[in-house]
Amino acid sequence: MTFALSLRGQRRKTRARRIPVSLIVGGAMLAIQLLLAVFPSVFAPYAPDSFDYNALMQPPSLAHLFGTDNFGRDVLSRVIHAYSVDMQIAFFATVLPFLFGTSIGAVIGYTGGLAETIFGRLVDAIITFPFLVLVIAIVAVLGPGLNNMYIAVGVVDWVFYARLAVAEVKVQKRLDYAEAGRAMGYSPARIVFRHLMPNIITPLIVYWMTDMALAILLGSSLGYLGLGAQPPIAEWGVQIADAKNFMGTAWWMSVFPGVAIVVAGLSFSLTGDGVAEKMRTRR
Amino acid sequence: MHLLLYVLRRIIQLIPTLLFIALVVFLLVHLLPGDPASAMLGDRALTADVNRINHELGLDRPLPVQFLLFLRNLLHGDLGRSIQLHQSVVSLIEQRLPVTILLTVMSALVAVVLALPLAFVAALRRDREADVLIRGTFQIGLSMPVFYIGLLLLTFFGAYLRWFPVGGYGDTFASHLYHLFLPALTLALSLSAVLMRNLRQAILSVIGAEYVDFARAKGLPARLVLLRHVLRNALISTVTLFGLQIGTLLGGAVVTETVFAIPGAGRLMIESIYGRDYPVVQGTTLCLAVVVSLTFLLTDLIQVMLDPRLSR
Amino acid sequence: MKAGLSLEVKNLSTTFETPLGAVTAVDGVSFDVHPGEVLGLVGESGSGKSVTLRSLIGLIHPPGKVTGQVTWNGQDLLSVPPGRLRRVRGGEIAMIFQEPMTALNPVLTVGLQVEENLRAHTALDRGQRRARAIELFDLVGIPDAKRRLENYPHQFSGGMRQRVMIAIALASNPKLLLADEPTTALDVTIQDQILKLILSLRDELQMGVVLVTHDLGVVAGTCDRIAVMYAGRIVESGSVLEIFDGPRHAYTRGLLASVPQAGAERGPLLAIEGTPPALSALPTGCAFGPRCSFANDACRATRPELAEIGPGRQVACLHHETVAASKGQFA
Amino acid sequence: MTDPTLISLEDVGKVFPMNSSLLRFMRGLPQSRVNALNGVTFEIRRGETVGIVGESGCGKSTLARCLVRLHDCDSGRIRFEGNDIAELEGANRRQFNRRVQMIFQDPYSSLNPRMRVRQILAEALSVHRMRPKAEIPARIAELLDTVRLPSDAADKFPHEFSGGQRQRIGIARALAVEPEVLVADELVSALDVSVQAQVVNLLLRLQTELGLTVVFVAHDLRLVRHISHRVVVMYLGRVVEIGPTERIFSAAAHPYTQALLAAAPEMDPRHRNTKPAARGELPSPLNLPPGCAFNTRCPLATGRCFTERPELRATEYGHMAACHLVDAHAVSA
Repeated sequence: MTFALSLRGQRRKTRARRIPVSLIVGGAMLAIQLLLAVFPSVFAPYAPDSFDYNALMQPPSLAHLFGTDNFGRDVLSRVIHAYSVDMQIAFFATVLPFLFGTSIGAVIGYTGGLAETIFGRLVDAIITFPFLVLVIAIVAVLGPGLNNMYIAVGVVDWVFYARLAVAEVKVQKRLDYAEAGRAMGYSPARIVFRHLMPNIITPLIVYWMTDMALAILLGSSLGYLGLGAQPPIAEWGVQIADAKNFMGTAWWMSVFPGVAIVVAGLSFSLTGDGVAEKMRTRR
Repeated sequence: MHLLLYVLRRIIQLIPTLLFIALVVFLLVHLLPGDPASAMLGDRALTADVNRINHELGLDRPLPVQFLLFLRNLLHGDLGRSIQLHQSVVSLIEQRLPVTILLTVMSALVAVVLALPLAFVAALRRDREADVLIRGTFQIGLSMPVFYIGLLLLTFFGAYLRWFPVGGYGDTFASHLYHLFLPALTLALSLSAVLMRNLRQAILSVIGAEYVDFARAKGLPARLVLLRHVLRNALISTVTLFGLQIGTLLGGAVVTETVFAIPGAGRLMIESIYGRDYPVVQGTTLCLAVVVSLTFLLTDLIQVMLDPRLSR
Repeated sequence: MKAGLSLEVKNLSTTFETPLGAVTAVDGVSFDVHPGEVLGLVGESGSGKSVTLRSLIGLIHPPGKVTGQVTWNGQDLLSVPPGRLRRVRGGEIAMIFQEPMTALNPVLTVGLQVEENLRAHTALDRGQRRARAIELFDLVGIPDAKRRLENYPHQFSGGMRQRVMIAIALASNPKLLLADEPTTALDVTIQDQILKLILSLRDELQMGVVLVTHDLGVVAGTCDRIAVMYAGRIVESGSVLEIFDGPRHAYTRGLLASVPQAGAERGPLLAIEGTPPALSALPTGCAFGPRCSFANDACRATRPELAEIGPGRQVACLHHETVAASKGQFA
Repeated sequence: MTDPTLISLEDVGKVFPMNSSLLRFMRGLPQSRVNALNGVTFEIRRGETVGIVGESGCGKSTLARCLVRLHDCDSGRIRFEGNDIAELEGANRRQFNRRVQMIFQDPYSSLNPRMRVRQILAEALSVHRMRPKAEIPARIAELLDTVRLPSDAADKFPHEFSGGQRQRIGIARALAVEPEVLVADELVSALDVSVQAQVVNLLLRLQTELGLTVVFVAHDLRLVRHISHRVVVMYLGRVVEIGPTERIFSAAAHPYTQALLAAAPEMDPRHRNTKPAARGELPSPLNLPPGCAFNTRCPLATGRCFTERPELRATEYGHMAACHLVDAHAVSA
């Protein structure tokens, strides 16, 4: 305790400029994948859906670096085109829950009282539904497809952001700087959004990163089950579902989409860890 | 004594939760665009059939009345009939749910067995090779979708090495366990990754706690300090997390059962979705949610037993 | 009455390896503690007083390295095998902490926490251990001992918790008590009770006590001798009377003068300008130099060593005579 | 001549409900609550320093927060220049918030870690429209100079300062809006002794230069004695004694005040007593004894102390104590 205090001085100097390795690596990986997602046709050697019946289930070769699938489609091109779909899932499924959940949670946490009690009950009830089961159920009712998946995820997911925001705000609002703002006569809106928000946003951003990784897992799982992206759209889960009968004979069909999922997930987690670490050294 | 009161309180708190679950499951079907019956029967359904089904399901009455009817049926153990399988939903679930529960329990056990010692190793060897290796491996496992892990294990241990069956459930209990081993392992990997990460962090923070220093200052043997003072306190947060993860585990079970062709409630649900068999979708969703809320009760109890501060 | 033991500390240093280089939290500290005596280790946050205390019985966590000699009962505690050290810890040398709420394990009954100490250090059986635990609770003034043993730490008030911690520490009749700011978290009337308790236990058990504190009032009220620490080093030591009457180090003098005295109400206090230096960025020469009104070029060039200036009286200041002479100005 | 009374507290009470539980409700038990403040009555005069002392749980911090309306009191009223502060609305309320400022205890949490000192001060200046935009930088420099911080401090974040410097920033923030009253809650208790003195000196200087009224809440009796004109002693939510500083410290009337003074360690190693000054501990605020709240620990308590609660009574002009054993003196006003 005493020692930690005395270290404060030296952390002061080196802190700001040091960027954690995980943030650099994760960020760079994300940037590359975003490029692939935005300009897939620039990087993909073939069209994702061009059949080549002369080259069915070819193992990786110079012509087809990742081999071809059972319709003779180039696996590399499909994996690259799938970036557009899966990165889109990662972002669109989570961005609204993140923004909405965070703001509403901050307000609820600051207001407290009845709003918080009601919200608490809602959270208790919602977390009893297995997330995937609920999403599957909603998609089942609305019909398969990406848009319905976003709706299904959004209906539930904001609650987790809001819950985190409530918890963080409840800690921060008791701190003296928030009290000082109140004693100064600042408006609640100013205190919540100008004073508290910058201090609670880090864990929420970190959670958002994790959530994007989870969204990719969810998206590919639904794709695999036939409830998400619909064939012939190139999507990793769909690709693996197509490949599941050829696991032993044509490993390349499933391995490359699988690796793509893992790499995407890892880069979000790494970036999240990096953000957390960066912010930790800042305090 | 305190514990008993606590259980009572938690059971009382369960009631609104169960009501909410029922409400959500009820509303689920009413989210359907147009009327449920035509959605169930598809575009080419005859008007007469639609009307018949609407009436059979009581869908021609006002929504609140329908909900009350739904609740009444629920209390009588009636979840409706499967459109596809022509069986009562309850009997279907009775057959299928135990499979899912066995799978979940097995995978929870496997996850704990994996996570506990590895978390200790990782925490005590913090930032050294063992820690980096353990965390790295689990991080990769965490980034893999459950169905993909399943397919990999299935291909390698099932199809290639032929150590385990590639699917099914078997007839005897021993054979159940044998059939469910790979699926349980599949499900356990991501859970154990989550648990390991949390427990490692908890151990690290507890090791720095002053009461651990005090325990060492008392001259207690290292083993006692680790087990009685470090592990017990560290487990408190991990048990909470474990409870929260049960939902994820059940969700994963739905996928795993599909991958391994296990006749569980999850697979029943997915098949019913393909067949637009909404009463079954409703029923399975409801049951899985109830299972989760009961598990919460259980983990809460373990927590209270671990942490006397919670039972007041 | 058994004969007491003395603790001899020679040239104790504790260094922490950080990503930004080694930081020396305790730098060449030497002192001894005799049976039945209360030695006060006085200093502000970051002065290294708590780290010193923890270093004595090997409670420094891994990135930290401790060197020097800590002689107790004819052996060097820094080099004895772990098993032997464990027997000393809690058995012969006990330690109590600042925050009883965080120093007691929240999920175990206090009875168990007393008992495990007895189990580690005595041959008593279950029943005897329980009897001894009740006896200890009585000794430290916890009413209704039998019932209270079944309670958890959160069921006690702050003062009672501190008594529980003392009872645990005393379980095996230690001959030396290390107390790390034992009353800082307590209210003044409770602090008073706890300090009086420690003093009476000292008399009863003929224990030596090392009391780490930042509160000069506590020092005046309880210590026999004191060692003042600044930036990891002892800058002045001697009997409490000598030091309160005539501080020889500019830091000690400043510390004493910055406490408000009766009779000078609403006048400016004699403050020490500036703040204590970060351990990673110590100034050259005397660490107190930049804040010292007596400092000159000599102080900035060489670091003054702790030197004997009288029987049992040491100071590490080039100008200690000037400091002593200037005392009258502020008294 | 204006009224010397700036703030008056009339029978102020504040209750914090504890976590209510369904089970308690079902068993017909009352919901538990803590009376943090109970019938607190005294006044604060323009330009004086009032010290408020007491041990943890005595309600002194709650009182400080009620004074700046961080809490609203549940009963009684606080008047500022004769107006009930609970009824202030809109512009009047903003004026009150400006004129009565609070400085906080914890130098590590009282400043927003994500704002530079310049932003912290500019916000106070602009929200209360203290200066036109163009004059704000000059005013910030002036404020930093007032609290003796270097001018380059403006562009740093709070974590780049030491504890003492942060408290100065906190003081500068309060001074930015040119208040008349400063409520300081344990202003220096988190600081090292040598730094405490710097901040205390600053506070004393500012009070004389700016003619501030100061409410100094602290548990350190020596500090309170050093800077207060009058002292209010609190115990379990009530005022037990109030009077001029010298009276309180030389002729305390209430047994609790006497115990508090005796328990505070003296700076003279020659004066030691071996007997604790007060026995026992604070009773639970959830379960206060009837009669005088101090009766569980009071060495002098008699039958009446266990049944009847003593009211504050004047012992001589300006000195009051709430104890049955203190003789009331005839006071001519």
